[in-house]
Amino acid sequence: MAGLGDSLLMQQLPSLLVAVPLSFVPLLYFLEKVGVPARGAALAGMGLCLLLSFLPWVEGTELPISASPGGWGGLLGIELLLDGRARLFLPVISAGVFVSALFGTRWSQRWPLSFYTLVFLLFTGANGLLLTNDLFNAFVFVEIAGIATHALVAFRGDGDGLESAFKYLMAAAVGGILILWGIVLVFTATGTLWIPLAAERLADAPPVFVAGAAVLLASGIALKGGLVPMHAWKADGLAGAPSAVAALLSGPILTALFGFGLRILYGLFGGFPVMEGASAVTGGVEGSFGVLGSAGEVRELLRGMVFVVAVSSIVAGHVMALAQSRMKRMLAYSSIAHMGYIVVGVGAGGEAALAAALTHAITHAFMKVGWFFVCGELRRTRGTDRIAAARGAFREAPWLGGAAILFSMSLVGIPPAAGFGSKWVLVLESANAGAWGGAVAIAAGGALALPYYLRIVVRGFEPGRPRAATPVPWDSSESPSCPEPAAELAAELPEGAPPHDTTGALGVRAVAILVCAALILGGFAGYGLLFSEAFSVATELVGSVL
Amino acid sequence: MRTGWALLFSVALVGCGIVTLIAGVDLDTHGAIFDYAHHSVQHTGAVNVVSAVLFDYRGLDTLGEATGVLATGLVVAVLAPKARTSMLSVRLSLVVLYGVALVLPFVSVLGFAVILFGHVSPGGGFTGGVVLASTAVFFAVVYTVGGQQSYVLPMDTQKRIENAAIAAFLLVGFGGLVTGGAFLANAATGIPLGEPGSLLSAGLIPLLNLVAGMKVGVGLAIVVVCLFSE
Amino acid sequence: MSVRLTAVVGTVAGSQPSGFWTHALEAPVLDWPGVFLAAVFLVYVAAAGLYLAGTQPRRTRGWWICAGVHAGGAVALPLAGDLLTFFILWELVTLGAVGVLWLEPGAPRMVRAYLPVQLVAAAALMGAIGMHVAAGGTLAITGEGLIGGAGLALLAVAIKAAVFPFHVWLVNTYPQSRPATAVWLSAFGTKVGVFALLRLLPDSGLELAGAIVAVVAVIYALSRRTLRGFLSFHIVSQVGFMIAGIAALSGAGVPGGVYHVGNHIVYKGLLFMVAAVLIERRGSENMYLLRQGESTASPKPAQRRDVLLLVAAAVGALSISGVPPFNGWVSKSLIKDAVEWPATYYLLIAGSAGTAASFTKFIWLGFVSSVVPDPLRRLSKRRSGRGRGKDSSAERAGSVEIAAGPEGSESAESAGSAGSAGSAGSAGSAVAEPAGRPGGDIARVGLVRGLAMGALSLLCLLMGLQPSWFLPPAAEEFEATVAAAVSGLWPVLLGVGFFFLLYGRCVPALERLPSGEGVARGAIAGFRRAIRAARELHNGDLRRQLGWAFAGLAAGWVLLLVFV
Amino acid sequence: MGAIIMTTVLGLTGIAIYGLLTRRHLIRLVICFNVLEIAVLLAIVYAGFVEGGQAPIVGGAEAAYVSALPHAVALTAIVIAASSTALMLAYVVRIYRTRGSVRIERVRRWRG
Repeated sequence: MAGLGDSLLMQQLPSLLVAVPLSFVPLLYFLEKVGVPARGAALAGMGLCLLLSFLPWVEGTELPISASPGGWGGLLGIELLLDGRARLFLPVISAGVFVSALFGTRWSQRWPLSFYTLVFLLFTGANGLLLTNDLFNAFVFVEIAGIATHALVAFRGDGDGLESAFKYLMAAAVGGILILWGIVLVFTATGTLWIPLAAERLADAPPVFVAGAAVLLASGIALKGGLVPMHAWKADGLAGAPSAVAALLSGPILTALFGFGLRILYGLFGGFPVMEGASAVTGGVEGSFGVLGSAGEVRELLRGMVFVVAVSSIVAGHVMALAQSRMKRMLAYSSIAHMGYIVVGVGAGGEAALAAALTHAITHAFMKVGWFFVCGELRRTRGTDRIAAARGAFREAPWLGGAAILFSMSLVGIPPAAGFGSKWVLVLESANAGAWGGAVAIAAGGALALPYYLRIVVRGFEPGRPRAATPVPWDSSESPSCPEPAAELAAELPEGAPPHDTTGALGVRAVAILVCAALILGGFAGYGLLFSEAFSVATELVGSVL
Repeated sequence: MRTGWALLFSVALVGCGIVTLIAGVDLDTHGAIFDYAHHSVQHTGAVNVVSAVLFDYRGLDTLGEATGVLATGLVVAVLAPKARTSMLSVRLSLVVLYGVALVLPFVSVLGFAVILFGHVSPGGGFTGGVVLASTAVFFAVVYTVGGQQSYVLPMDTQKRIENAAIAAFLLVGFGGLVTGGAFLANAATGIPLGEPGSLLSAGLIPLLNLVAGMKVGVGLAIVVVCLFSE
Repeated sequence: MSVRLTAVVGTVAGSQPSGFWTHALEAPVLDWPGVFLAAVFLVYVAAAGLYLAGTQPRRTRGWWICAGVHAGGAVALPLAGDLLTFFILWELVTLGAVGVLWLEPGAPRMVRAYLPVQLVAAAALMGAIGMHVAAGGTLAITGEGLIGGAGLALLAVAIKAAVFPFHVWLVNTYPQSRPATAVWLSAFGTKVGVFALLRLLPDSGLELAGAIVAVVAVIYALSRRTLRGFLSFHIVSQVGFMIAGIAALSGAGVPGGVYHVGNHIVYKGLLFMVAAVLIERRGSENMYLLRQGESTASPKPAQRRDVLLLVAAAVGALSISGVPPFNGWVSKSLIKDAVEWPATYYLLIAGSAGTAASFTKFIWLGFVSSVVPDPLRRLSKRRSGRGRGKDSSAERAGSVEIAAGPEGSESAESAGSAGSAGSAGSAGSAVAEPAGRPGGDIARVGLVRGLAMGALSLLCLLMGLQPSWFLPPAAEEFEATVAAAVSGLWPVLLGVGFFFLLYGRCVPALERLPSGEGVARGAIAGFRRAIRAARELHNGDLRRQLGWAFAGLAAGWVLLLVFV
Repeated sequence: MGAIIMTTVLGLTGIAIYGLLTRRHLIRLVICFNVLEIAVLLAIVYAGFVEGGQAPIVGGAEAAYVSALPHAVALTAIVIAASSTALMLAYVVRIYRTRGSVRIERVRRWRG
């Protein structure tokens, strides 16, 4: 691999990471016109993108890699910046999309071209969101990812999916507008959209302006990410989505959004000042939050707000998840809680806490993706994602049960799975930083979380099947109250499309689930690796801002 | 949501906005923005600075939004049942039919003109694309008879154009990458920028304008016509 | 010496090892309490495994895996050298027990009683470790305990060790599981909690509290009707002794307390084994019906085997009561010598007396007579209370049913689990249920089970006769003097006297003791209501969802503007 | 000039938020969203405004131009908003087909 680091490929890697997934959008179309099946081509393309996303990890790569489409640089044009944070998250996004696409074979059977086109658009959006160093470009990518995602949610075309898609779209669109408002305020105050320059000029801006921009950007990201009190749409938005799409939404999209949030927080506002006691080498970070109040009380207010949001997300997420009878809704609420965990780590300040938050974001992506796959398998065999219907499912497919147990352990934070490590460090670090509420909430979160996962696992291992356990065609609606145009849809089914998927694709889905399981187990074994990387990345991130 | 609460929240947010704006009343943003107008001609050869910004400086944004339209068209086409419309089965009078027939060619030409001269005069790919889309919409509204949808172009061709436009955009991008050292590079590829103000100037911008115009025109046409046919 | 796991991984990655593992993994601590306890756990695993091997129905592979995880975590936990390992093993103990309980008949109820509190304990432990680190502590276990988060650690220990107000999970799970399963479970969980007290909070100063727990729990134990409910409360009581010993300030307290932990594992395991055999053979778990069942169901009991069982039961009873040559005497004497305050001392004496009284009851009801001796009542002859020999069995069973406290009524709920007073009573007769009733255990190989019990009995004797083999050499030598024997014996005599003279008089009062169930039920109901309210708030209205978002935005913005 | 535009922006925002929170008709929600978007677009375009500036078509003579960047950004934002709106309308139409009404009560099946 000698010389790779200086090659054009590496220099332009950020552009390629956006352009290559995008180029598969027309490519798939034309390939299908000449008879190449979309699914194979799409999986090959995703494999290529996965390879690309690992390139920054090649020995000797010098980060950050900055590329600018058009070659104009950040001031005139758009800068894409591949820094340590992006290097950490890129493979997560790519792998998440790849396994989701593997798992989504069920969807690909009906409209393979549209499905994979939208997945590639989502992929583009997520990668771009992670890489871009330009405020408005970030808005464009967040909207592309959003459009692709809720389009996928609506894909099934039945009433429940549409309701979910509509709610999702309204929330995401309003979130996008809030982000755009924040961008406008920053632009008005600084005259640039390039984040580093804006951060520089923001230091001289009126504090009221900075406060408004910070609040609007934070609210927009929180609304898209689903933090209390902006979380209410999330379970509704995910409940009607196909499992593979829900996995895409909770894995890659949330990860990219978190990456974007970090760039805004650290790149634009200089990050939270490090709290007393947090292990930080760099000392206090003086960013634009310094404009807000030199006395420090505003910062403490900001931090207090962040902790309130985080702790209430944890509590509300877990409590609501306990109350659910459907798996997807339960998992969606659990995502809210886990976003709360991550925000605690971010708010605590300090490198170790930030690194813990980063690693938790990664592990959360994989364990949530894995759980959604399990949910999808259950829905395939049982025709519904009701928890009560899972009875006996794991008895029939013990490997699925094993994977479910593993994912649950990881989400709750029980030792042999990867989720434990990040949770452990989050508790230690947030306590270390004096964020008692956050530490206690994270520690207690597991106590709230275990029962609802255990409920499914136990139900799955119980003998017997639920009543009316015949697998139903995937496009029939479960809701008797909707006069569903199922017949209408069925009439449009292309010739030869099976009413519901046969066991032929089971192997692929099993591979998808087992990949996630292996990642989670391996994540624990390789925790030193993962964590030390995250740690150094966080150091670099904080250091590069200074 | 009760009216009182809604009023409270909207008033509170507007109040925050007022405070923010009052604080920023003496901000001089314009001085801080990069002065594209005095550099774009040397940089890109385009007289229309907005086009220069859209298709050269910030080409990635444009590419992104074009794909957004593509995604929208895709979903709307999937969600909408095809070739059935109840909304457009109204019979229109002869005056309308002939009037539109008279106007449509001019509108199309206008659309192409706006696209092709986008780098030297007000207009550009988006604007022209919307004009083109409007011709398709006119056509669909007026010439749909008896619930049977009619198109300027067959749906399949429209999709092909749409995808070809994205592909062309990307090809220009990759071409810039190979020859000019940056994705979507324009002048850096060595392409002659021509004399500013002439039709064949501004390097690749006219090409991208055309591509984007096609893309937006076809994409919006698909979206609107599909929504009609619901 | 710390095991630098990351050093290996980090070299592969070409990066500096840092963070998660490096300061986390320490070499095991091989001090006396840890090694002693691990060894006793190991011996007990062998004995209980032997016992279970002689039990029908055979446990499934999943059951054994869970049981193995439970016991394995407990064996390794005393040796843990750092808090991370300690926490992981603690979790394994909990999860193994959860798995075992799930695979029992009547599982949901038991798990509901067990899991939530244990999760709270785990969370509290995690929080305590976090606060300890935040206060500047390292993750290594040094013997000085936590320097921060003592309150949370105390909560975790109290729950895990089933200290009195937190004992509900214990008395609602062990008596409900199958008899042989209780044999396995009884040894590990609570002892882990007590050991955590030693490791995390060596200076807790809970001497008096432990003694109070010992007395209160023994009073509850005296009032129990079901055999394993009775034994379970005795676990709580003995945990009180252990805590008093470990928290005692003078030197011999810690060895005494830890030795008591080891002793207790052995003799309480033995007693649970005896209880399992009794339940199986007599077909009832109601202590008052043990003799009755025998007379009708099996007219000709195998006398020789019964005698052996009696011997095992007697060894266990004598050990737990602290009668001189047995092991309980040694550890109890050590503890009593170590405590500082007279009040603690006399409370412990009272606890010993109560223990002796209740185990006299155990032997009496199990092997001698089904009637509680009540000289006062026999004199007055005014009331024909329950438990009188002249009543017909049906009447007695009925009165048992009526007077059954929370324990009895819950047993009735969990019909189908191991034999219970309620089900026997509602049947209207004291005739033993068929030996092969669902959920019960029956002997497969009597010899194997006898072997297990015999081994534990011998161990009881050995630990009592040769304490110096087990106690640390540095600790104060225990001297088996006549004075020590007398001081061990007199509370026992007091207890035996209490049983024969006063117990029958006290039973009605004892059985009216309040139980903590109401609090737990109230907490659950409150939680349910909170969840319902939260669901009401999330009513799926899009406008409400957006409204919350705008409200959050407005609140944050206004707050910020006010401060800026 | 600035005061008028800013008043318009704020007024539109207030109206849009109020409408989003109170209207029951889904199409009206879509309209409110559009009004919100238009307010932002106005603010964006105004950010590049300069008193007496010409449209940014470079002529021969040296002159003051309004900044082109906000214009380009606004164009992009418009297209994105149009995409979102089109999708919303498609969903509304579809919801009307499956649920028989476009009242907001009809999209409350997911709850709790």
